[in-house]
Amino acid sequence: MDPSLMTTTQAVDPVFIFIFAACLVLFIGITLTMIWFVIRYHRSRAPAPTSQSDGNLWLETIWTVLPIVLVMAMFYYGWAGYLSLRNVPPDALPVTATARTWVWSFSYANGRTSPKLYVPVGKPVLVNLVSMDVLHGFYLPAFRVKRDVVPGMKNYAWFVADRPGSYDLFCSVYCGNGHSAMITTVEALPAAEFAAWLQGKGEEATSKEGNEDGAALARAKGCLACHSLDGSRGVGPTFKGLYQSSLTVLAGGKRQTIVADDAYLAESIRLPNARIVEGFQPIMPALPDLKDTEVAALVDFIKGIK
Amino acid sequence: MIMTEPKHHIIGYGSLTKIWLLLLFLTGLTVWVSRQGIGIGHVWGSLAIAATKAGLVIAFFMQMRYEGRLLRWLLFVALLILAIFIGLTFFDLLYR
Amino acid sequence: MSSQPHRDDAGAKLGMWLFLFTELLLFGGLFLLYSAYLARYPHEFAVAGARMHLVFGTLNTVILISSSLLVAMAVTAIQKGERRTVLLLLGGTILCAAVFLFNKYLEWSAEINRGIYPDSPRLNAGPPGESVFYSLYYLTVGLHGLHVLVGGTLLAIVALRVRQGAIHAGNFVLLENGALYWHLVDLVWIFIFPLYYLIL
Amino acid sequence: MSPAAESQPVSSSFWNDTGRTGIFSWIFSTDHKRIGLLYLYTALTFFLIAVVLGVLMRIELMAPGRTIMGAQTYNALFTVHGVMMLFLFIIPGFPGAFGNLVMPIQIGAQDVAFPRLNLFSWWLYIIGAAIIITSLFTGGGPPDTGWTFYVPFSARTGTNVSLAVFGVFIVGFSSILTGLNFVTTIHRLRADGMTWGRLPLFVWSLYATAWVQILATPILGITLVLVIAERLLGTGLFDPARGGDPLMYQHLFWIYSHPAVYIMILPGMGVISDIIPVFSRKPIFGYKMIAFSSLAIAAAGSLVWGHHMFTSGMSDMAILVFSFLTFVVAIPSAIKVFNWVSTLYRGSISLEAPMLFALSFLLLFSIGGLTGLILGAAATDIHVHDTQFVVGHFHYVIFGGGVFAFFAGMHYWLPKFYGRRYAEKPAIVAWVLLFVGFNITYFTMMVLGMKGMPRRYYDYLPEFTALNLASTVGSWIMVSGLLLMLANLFHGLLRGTPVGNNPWEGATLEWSIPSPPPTENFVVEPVVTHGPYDFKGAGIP
Ligand code: HEA
Ligand code: HEA
Ligand code: HEC
Ligand code: CUA
Ligand SMILES: [Cu+2]
Repeated sequence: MDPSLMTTTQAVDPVFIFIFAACLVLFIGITLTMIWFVIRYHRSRAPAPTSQSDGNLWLETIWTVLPIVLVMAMFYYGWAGYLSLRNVPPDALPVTATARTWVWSFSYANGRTSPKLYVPVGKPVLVNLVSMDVLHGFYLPAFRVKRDVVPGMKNYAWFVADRPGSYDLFCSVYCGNGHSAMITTVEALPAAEFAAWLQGKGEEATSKEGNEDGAALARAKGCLACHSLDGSRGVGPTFKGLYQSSLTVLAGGKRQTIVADDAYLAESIRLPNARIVEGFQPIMPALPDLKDTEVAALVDFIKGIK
Repeated sequence: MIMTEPKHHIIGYGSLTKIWLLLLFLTGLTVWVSRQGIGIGHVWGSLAIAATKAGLVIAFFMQMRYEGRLLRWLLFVALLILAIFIGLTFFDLLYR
Repeated sequence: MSSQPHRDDAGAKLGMWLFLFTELLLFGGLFLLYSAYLARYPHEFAVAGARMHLVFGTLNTVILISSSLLVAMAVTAIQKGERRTVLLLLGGTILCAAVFLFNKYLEWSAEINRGIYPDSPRLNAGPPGESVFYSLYYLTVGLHGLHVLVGGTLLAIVALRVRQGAIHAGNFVLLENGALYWHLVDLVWIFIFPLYYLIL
Repeated sequence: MSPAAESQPVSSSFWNDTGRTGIFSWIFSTDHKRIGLLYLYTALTFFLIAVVLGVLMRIELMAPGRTIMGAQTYNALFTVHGVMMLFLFIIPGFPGAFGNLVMPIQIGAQDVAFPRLNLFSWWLYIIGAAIIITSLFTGGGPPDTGWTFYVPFSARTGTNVSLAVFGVFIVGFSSILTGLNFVTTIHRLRADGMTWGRLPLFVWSLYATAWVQILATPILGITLVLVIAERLLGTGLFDPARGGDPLMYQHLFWIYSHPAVYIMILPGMGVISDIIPVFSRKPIFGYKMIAFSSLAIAAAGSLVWGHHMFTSGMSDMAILVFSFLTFVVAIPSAIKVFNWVSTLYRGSISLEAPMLFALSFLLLFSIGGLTGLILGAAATDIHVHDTQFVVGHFHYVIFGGGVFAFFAGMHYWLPKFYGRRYAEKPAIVAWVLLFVGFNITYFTMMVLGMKGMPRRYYDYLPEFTALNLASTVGSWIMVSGLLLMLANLFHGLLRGTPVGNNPWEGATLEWSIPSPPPTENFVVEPVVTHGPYDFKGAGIP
């Protein structure tokens, strides 16, 4: 990568070191002084106080002014470092990160989408953050980068991976039941490999021309975050044996027993809150971006899980 | 105990009525101003008038004019804090 | 006050003012929100504001201001020892409060008939700024209405104590504090009025 | 509980007050001392419950994956833990308990300015608490939003948020009334000769606290009302789909909640400022600066709320301003710390339990505060925001600061009100356990945060296992410490050796009256002739 470019890590770590060092010095200083006083002037050694002084203008001005200077330095470095997190290099590769409860999905200029964030080594990446429902947080510890993903707001973050590898990507803002499960990885590939991946059709769903692979879709769209395939109860009812099973649902407060046929499944996906399965919260996000073909694919997929 | 009872100042009916008339006039004024189609800019105008009215109510009806220095200071502090809350928030809103 | 050495009117008044400050900041939060959204949707606010019932607004403003005058006079009257005048004035104030609330009732039902209330289909269909404006309007005015109710009740109690002679020229801090509270209700409205009825 | 009152005819003690009998002589009493004790015990109860929740959380985090509970339970746990610790323990507890118990005596008054209002505040607190507790077992179950109730999640989740929030609203109202009561008291009821320059520093800190309670809490009130409206009326004020702005909620919430963190620490700082001089037999160093810095903290503290929103998408300009102001607010705290340390210089220090807690306050609060600087600097906060680092930070300041000061206060002042004292040795053992356990528990959290483990995580990646385990073990050490401390303290207060008027040889007014004090505190109205730390003037050898 071009050496003039400073990674976000290189920008932030010095600030950490500076502030930590300053604080450490202060803290050790204070602690040692305290301990020394306590030992030296312990009642066993100093039966009576040898001073009644209740203040000293000079001392107090000194330890008012020194901290001011010190914290102002901390403030300045903190701000400078922050700016380099905000100023995106011009040639950055744009990627859109879509967060929904509780899954990430990354889409590239050419329409390729992926549950993992693939990036080329050495090339800055500009991540535009989109939330489909509540607040989420885009957090890359390895790159010291974090930005909240706020519905209705255009937030962004940038970073550059200086060596290939796989890095953690967390959701940092509490977003409900699956918050701690809302994690994936950044996969940094050498430029050539990345280019190949970008063109290739991996197992990931590409929503370019409506994808018909229900299984992949269910993973990509986050259904599986709430719906298990093995019959265990998650936030939502399991998909196992759902099709044609009869179940009790609440439609506008009224209880009714219905059979989960294609129509119902489709409806449950399109308008999740139209009919709520008894014993569950009406929290399933509607996914306006789903194409009819995709809904059909999902329904088929669910039917398949016996 | 510290008991410096501030002697009570009785405001005559007459002066109270004058204030009242003044308030009514100002009310009319804001309505009139708002009809002049100066667009959104007149928000400041109406607020200025509202502030004046509030000032009158506080000073005379609430007798702040005859209270000790302490209360005035405290009132000032409270209003200042509110102003600061709103002001600092706009550092976010205006530069987003 | 039970275990208190001797009466401390100045203290009671200080306490009341401190309480008024908290009320001020309570509404302050709503005004903060208002200013924020006004800055974001000046146009929608203007349009929505123009559709408010100016008549009701102005009428209620006059009513509140006059009621403020009446309590203020009551405070004067009690100091002059004119008990009956005090009762009349307080009665007048409470009447104003009642009329004010009645107007609110009329106004709100009018709005609701126009299909304007939080989360109404009409607002959800309309531009975002508009629904924000009306939601704020209902919350602010609703909270204010609640204060009118409380203030009215408070003054009613005060009036009762005056009749019993518990409040008199020698000890009227309760009346004073009741009056202060009522003036606050007036103060808040003085700002609500232009912000919601005169924005255009 | 009937303590002995050595130095006084028993009848004069506030314990055997005439009038109502039984429980009613407490829950309907307007005596500031009884109300203080009511606050103390209710607050401690909530503390212990919340502590148990905390320990449960630690057990869950012992190992990755499901250990003893599901994600939903865990989310409810940290929410309820946070809500109880802040809104039901430390915020009402400190002014409510020690403020009520000692402040009126320290200024030479018979009671607070509005005794009945004082009782009413306690009742509001209880009612609010009851509502919060109810919310845990009714409706959609305990709230799972975190104590910050962030929208839009809090507006959508099916759990019982509305009721819980309403409870917090009530408690906030109680807090306002307490503050109002205290400001009036300090202005109006100071004894003759009790000039502002002679106020004990604890009173100064309460005065600053009270102002924060008065001016900041209403904003929380209205914010919570808005959340309820959002849920019940669908006002959509914070719903982006309908033109709302989620960040406005965050502004409103933190406008209260940052100042609130100073409600949690200022009284603690006051306790420390009273204890250190007494156990060093030396006037506090820089009285004026400490008193003033309390006000400075209260004032500057209302200007920094934005530092909780550095990653939220708030404008960079705002981040510049709030980061700057955040560093400004650190300075008065720094001044206090330096003054406390130099009070020790050339004194005659005795390390009894209150002093040990006070000194450990210095260390723990310093660590907590200094990590606050990491959080205050824009660049570094981005990395550690919403990680376990923040959790570490605020446990150091609240628990290591506020709560340790609370413990110090219990050892220092409760003997005054019971007429008996605890045993010294067990108290010191308990302190060691608490201190050691504390650092193991929370320092590891900071390291975890630096390594990138987010907060409010029910489950975590394997690489974080070792440190989490350590932290959990630490919490167990703390548990034993706390249990030992409480057992020893209260056994001592009920059965321990009687104490005279002035066991610690303090110079403030509360030590000039019998222990336990008579109902009216001062049989003859005192006339103050010396400063709060002028031991010579108080005639102490
Ligand atoms: C008792 C409560 C308390 C106190 C006193 C403080 C004190 C401080 N806090 Fe803390 N804070 C919290 C409770 C508290 N905090 C809580 C509960 C949260 C989390 C909320 C949530 O998200 O759930 C939080 C979160 C929090 C954040 C947001 C973190 C994030 O979410 O990203 C920040 C950021 O600036 C911050 C900063 C500070 C600072 C600068 C101080 C300063 O006041 C510290 C001043 C003290 C010192 C500086 C140390 C003593 C001085 C010396 C040792 C002398 C030498 C010092 C110098 C020379 C400067 N705090
Ligand atoms: C006053 C403030 C206070 C105090 C004292 C504590 C005390 C503790 N806290 Fe607290 N904590 C908060 C305030 C506080 N906390 C807040 C505000 C949050 C944020 C919530 C949120 O994210 O929304 C939080 C979050 C929080 C988390 C992070 C959750 C997450 O982000 O995933 C954790 C994790 O371990 C934790 C642990 C603990 C533990 C183990 C204790 C324990 O105190 C540890 C010490 C234990 C003892 C000292 C004694 C134990 C005693 C007993 C068991 C007594 C027996 C019981 C009876 C007799 C009834 N707390
Ligand atoms: C936030 C968690 C969540 C996500 C993500 C989610 N669901 Fe759901 N889903 C639920 C819940 C809760 C219910 C039960 C309540 C209801 O019916 O709305 C449900 C119900 C359903 C039902 C009806 C099931 C039944 O037993 O009647 C179907 C079908 C369904 N979801 C499909 C999907 C598909 C397809 C996706 C992905 C595109 C998806 N869900 C994503 C939470 C979720
Ligand atoms: Cu998504 Cu937390
Ligand atoms: Cu803060």
